[in-house]
Amino acid sequence: MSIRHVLAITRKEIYHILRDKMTLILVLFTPLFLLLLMAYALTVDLKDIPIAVLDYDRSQTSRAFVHQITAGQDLELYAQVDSMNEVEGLLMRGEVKAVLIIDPAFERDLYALRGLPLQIIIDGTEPESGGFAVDHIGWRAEEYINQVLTDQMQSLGIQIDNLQPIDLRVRAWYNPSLKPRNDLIPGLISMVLGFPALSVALTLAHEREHGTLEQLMATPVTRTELLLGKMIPYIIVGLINVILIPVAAILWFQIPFNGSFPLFFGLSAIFLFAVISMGVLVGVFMPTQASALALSFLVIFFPGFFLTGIFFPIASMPEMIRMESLFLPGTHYAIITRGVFLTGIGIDILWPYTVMLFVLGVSFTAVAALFFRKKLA
Amino acid sequence: MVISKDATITARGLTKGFGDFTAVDHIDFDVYPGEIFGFLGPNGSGKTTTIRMMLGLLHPTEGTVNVLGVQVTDLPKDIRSRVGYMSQRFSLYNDLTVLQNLQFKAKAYGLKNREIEERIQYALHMAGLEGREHVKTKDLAGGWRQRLALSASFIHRPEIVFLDEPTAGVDPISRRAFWDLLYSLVAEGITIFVTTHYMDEAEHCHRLAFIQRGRIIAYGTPEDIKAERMRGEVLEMEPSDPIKAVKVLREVQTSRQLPIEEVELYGSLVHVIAPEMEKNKKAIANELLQADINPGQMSIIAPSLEDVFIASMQEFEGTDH
Amino acid sequence: MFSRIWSISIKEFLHLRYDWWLPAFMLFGGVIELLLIGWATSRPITNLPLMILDHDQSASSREIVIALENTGTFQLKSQVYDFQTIEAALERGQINAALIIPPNFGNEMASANGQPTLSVILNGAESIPATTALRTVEGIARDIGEQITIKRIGMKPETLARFNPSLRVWFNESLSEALYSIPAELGLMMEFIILLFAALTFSREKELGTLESLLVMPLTSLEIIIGKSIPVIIIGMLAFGSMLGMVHFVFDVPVRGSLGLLIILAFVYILVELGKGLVISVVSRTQHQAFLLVMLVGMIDFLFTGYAAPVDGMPQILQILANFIPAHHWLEILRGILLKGAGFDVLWINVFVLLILGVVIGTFSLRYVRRSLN
Amino acid sequence: MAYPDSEEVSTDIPSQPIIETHELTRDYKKTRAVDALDLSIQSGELFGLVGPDGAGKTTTLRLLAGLLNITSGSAQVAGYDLASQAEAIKPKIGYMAQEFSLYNELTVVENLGFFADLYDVPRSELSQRMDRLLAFAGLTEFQNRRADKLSGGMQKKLALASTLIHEPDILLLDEPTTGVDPVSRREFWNILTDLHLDGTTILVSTPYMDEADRCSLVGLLYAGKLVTCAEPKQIRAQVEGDLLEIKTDDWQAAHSLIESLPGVLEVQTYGESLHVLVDSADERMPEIQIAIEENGLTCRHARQAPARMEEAFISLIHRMEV
Repeated sequence: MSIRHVLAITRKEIYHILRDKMTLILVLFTPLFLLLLMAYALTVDLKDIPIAVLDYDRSQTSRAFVHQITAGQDLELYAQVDSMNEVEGLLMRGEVKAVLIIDPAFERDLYALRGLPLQIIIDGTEPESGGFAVDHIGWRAEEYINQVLTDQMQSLGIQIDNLQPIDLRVRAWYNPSLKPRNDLIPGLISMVLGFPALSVALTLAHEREHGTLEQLMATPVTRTELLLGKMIPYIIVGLINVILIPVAAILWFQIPFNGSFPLFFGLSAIFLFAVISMGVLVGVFMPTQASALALSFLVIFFPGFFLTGIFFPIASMPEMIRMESLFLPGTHYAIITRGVFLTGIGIDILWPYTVMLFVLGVSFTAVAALFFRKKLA
Repeated sequence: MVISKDATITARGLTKGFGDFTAVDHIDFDVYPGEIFGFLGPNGSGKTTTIRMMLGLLHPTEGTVNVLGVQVTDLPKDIRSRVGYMSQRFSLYNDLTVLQNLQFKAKAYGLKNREIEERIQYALHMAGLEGREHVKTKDLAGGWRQRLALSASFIHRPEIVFLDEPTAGVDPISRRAFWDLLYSLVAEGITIFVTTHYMDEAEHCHRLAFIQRGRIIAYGTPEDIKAERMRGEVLEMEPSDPIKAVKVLREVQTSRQLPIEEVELYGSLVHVIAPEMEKNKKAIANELLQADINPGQMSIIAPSLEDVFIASMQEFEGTDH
Repeated sequence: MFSRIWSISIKEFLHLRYDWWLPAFMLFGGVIELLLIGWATSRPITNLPLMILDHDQSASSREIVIALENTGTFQLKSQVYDFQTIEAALERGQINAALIIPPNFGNEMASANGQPTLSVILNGAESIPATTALRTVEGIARDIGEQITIKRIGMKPETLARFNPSLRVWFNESLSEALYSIPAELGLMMEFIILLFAALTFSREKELGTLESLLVMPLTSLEIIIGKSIPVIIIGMLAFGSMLGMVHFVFDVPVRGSLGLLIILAFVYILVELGKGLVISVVSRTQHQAFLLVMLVGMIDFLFTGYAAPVDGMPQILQILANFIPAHHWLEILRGILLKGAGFDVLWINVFVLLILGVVIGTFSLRYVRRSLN
Repeated sequence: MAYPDSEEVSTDIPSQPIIETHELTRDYKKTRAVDALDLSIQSGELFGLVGPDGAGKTTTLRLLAGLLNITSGSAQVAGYDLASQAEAIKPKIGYMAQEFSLYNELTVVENLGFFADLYDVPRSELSQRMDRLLAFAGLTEFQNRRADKLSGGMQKKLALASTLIHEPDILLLDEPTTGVDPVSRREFWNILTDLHLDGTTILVSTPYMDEADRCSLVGLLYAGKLVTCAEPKQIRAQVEGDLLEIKTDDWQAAHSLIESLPGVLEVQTYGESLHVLVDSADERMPEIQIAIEENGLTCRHARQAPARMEEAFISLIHRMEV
């Protein structure tokens, strides 16, 4: 294993990237650009959710109730309707995310303490906005009941400050406001850093398609040296992003960074080694660049996005898929990024994931080297 | 600007610049129907650029070129079906078989079904690939791939064919068979514009142009060019040690002891170009004998086009810049 | 004219036959991938690891533990005796939430105007499961709270129930995640398949040097483009059909609207994406560049399908931008027809915008492709 | 670099051949590309491999470069067994593939440097060796120019230089001068001749017969078999009869006329002249000239010419096919 061979191939590969403007920009800045875009796109602070109201009661109380519900900037009264087929049309066209139907006996039952006859219909195809509307209507309803009923309750000798006697004290560690962006972005770093793996798979197929591989095979360069030489430039590209991304995340998006940067940098290098060796494995088997992309799209990119626990907790996945996600470097790295960024934990806790990444990287490269025959046919 | 009416190709002041580098520098030439027109020059002298301009693939920065009476800015479709082209870089599909490549070309050039079968057989015969139609193109040897590309460019009965180094890497027998075939095609009125590095093939051309660094330096029939450019006569000999003989005679040339213009190795033979060869012949022989090289059989021959090509290339400040 | 176009399409199909990895991955691989991802992600969030520190050890505290267990959302870790275990587990990310029941919880529950408190600690490092855990605990707290109210103020349970608004969910009765996320995943797969094949059309020929001889043939660039596009359209439709079939039978995603309309609009959408792919394939000089662009464009579009987050929650500029992304409108159409049974009368805006985008992208790509081909 | 004197080439007793094959065979998809090849090449030989297209030239070179598995038979290259020690052979050989593609985005110097690293050329000698090679190949002026900006001839010379950077004992070149103009071809072969005189063993396949003439030994491959293997002079001698070079005003008509004349063994076209093989030059030359005049053609030039490799190749191949 001669370092000089590896460095020769690395230098050639770097020239290949540097000397072609568009490739350079695409290879270097796609991860960062995507992360910025996602960070903005994933800032889920729902407000002014459009709702419609169908008020059968039309009483003074019901009108006040509707006014109180749409007062804040959470919900916006999109339309006051007076028939069910109007409701259906609005929901069908998705113009409103929820519909509040007030029962004719609303005022009467409320004051007679017989209940708060309300009905909410939400658009099941957008559960988040729907759920958001239901929660807010519920809270407003509670406030309204307390205002209206407090004195009446006293007169009946009922000591009641609210219908929810249990005092639930909630604290969210590491992400107090539970803003999804704070943990999604560290998670996305593992997905976005998968991009260089794609390029490695392509460059191997490129050499094969252009006949330069035959030339390399005639030299004493060994298979492992060739593969490592190909991997290093893209690990470097990845590491550049490993520096740029946290800077953007912390400065631009004020994502809390409680861990140590050198640790994060080191662990990211190991992750890049693992995910890029996956790219090499794909590159070794695929005859053309197109098929190399197709396979890396199916094996690296897509699973890296869905199955590594960024959007969907792995614990809730079926057993078989939980096993599969163990083979994805992204799974372990997502835990590392979140751990370093939010929880601020150190190597003493993260070492199992680091070891796992290293094992994955070494085994992928070994298999790739094994199957990368130095023979044309 | 007079465009000769019956010429298939007319180029007037044709120029193409890439940034500050002028690949083709104001060239004029005409090519007539039923003629093999040779376009010769070292690598990088503008041959391929000129062909690309005639195909409408590149737009000239100055001057014009007419193909089949149409000014070539963007070859209209109907003209293109009367033109054949074989590019220098192999441009058939490696992953398709021989037959599939030919079928695609035939259909793409809009041949009718009954014609397609006949023309494919013709092309297979021309390439000598009958019986091997189902072989993948990438599995063919270099020379065979070249012959396939060659026959593919004739499949749609073009009136004019541009061949960019058609026989590069093809063995001598098939090269000759190919040129015999070109002759039979030209007899039917097809016009052929060909570039080649085989100077013996260039002799087959009816008219030629030598191009050097984008400029035409010689133009006419092989005989005109030889007569015009070749001042001395050619002495051919088979010395015992050809390589050493060339060295010795080059020293004589540089030291101007004898008016030798050119000394060149031709395989195991040596060609010496000098004026009044009868008189200088003996002196040249003595020079070799002094360096104990036996000059072997010596005879004064008519200059071949290769002698002329090399002499004129050397004359224009050496080679390859 | 048509025979020439068809000859190019046949050639493209032959390429696919020889490089069969590509169609195999994109079609079968695509469907299997969607199956895998659908199976993994479109299911309710369940068995989140939870730790409970019960200082009270009373009947009512055990009642809460059992209630939490029955929700299925949690997977209760072994019994915990001190706060340090919880702290360590949270740090290691081994649990998503922890519940602490204070010592006198039982008595507070029993006494007339007691103030029972519960405290929940959530692992904010994973906000999505944390929010789900919070919602579930809140649900349990509200149920138990209602029982107390009934006891304390002697209100009949059914009247108390009538104080909670009754909820009805349209178009996705069981609020199954599958009906929500699968259409977006299907849209993503489809778009990547089309963009990839479209980007491949010219970039490969340019790189391998065969484009020149194609341009010399008596084919207008339009004929070349159509010839090369037909296989992509066929593959796109095949991919759409097989994936739709799979999700319908495996995840029983309903087709409540008109299938015919869906297929026609799928065809329109494919043409629009094809236009984008063609521009990518001509803009990039090498296949490497083309594929990186495909990834980039594909990811950007995916963000606007509302998969990761609803478009309404996005910043204003992005919401406006979403209107210019064909994929966004396609998802509206896809969800509209599949889940809402919406017809043309409802979806005409999206269809109209998609058509405009199609025409714009189409003319731009045609002109751009033709200009750069000559 | 001074041209060494040709006398130095050692012609002492033939030592162990540097390349030796025993019934080397390679099958490729139903066809036998190389068929039981027995080749023996001494060190310092400039061995030309010629043959019709598809005769197995490229496959042979790829086998010897260790790029293809051997179907059967065996071979020793530079003292190593090809089957088991292919990797050990590689530092000893310089291989130039038929479609040798340099790295376009690298400059001349960078391409050389790249291969120098792969072949472990000691750093101390690198710059001195590179300058010598650049001068040798006439590329000194263009050392910082990108490979794709060089002309065809210069690219081939750079490709050759890349295979020479580690001063290999053996050079395996697969049609190195295809598509190169006559002037650059001659320069290229002057370089090869100097290397040959320096003692480097060169095995080169070529479609150009004049290049085969410049080899010290020529092997003719036909359908994967080695048909003849001898010095160019001996191969040229295998041409039966004498060669007449005849120029007429219409070579096509003259071609069919002469073919039918008595004593004419073979007629080949070469440029606009005809190369006619006859049993005896003195007897047949006058007969042919008369026949040409009688048939209304003018004979502009007729002489007895030395048989060249091209004629030898064509007649040998015809003999194989008849």
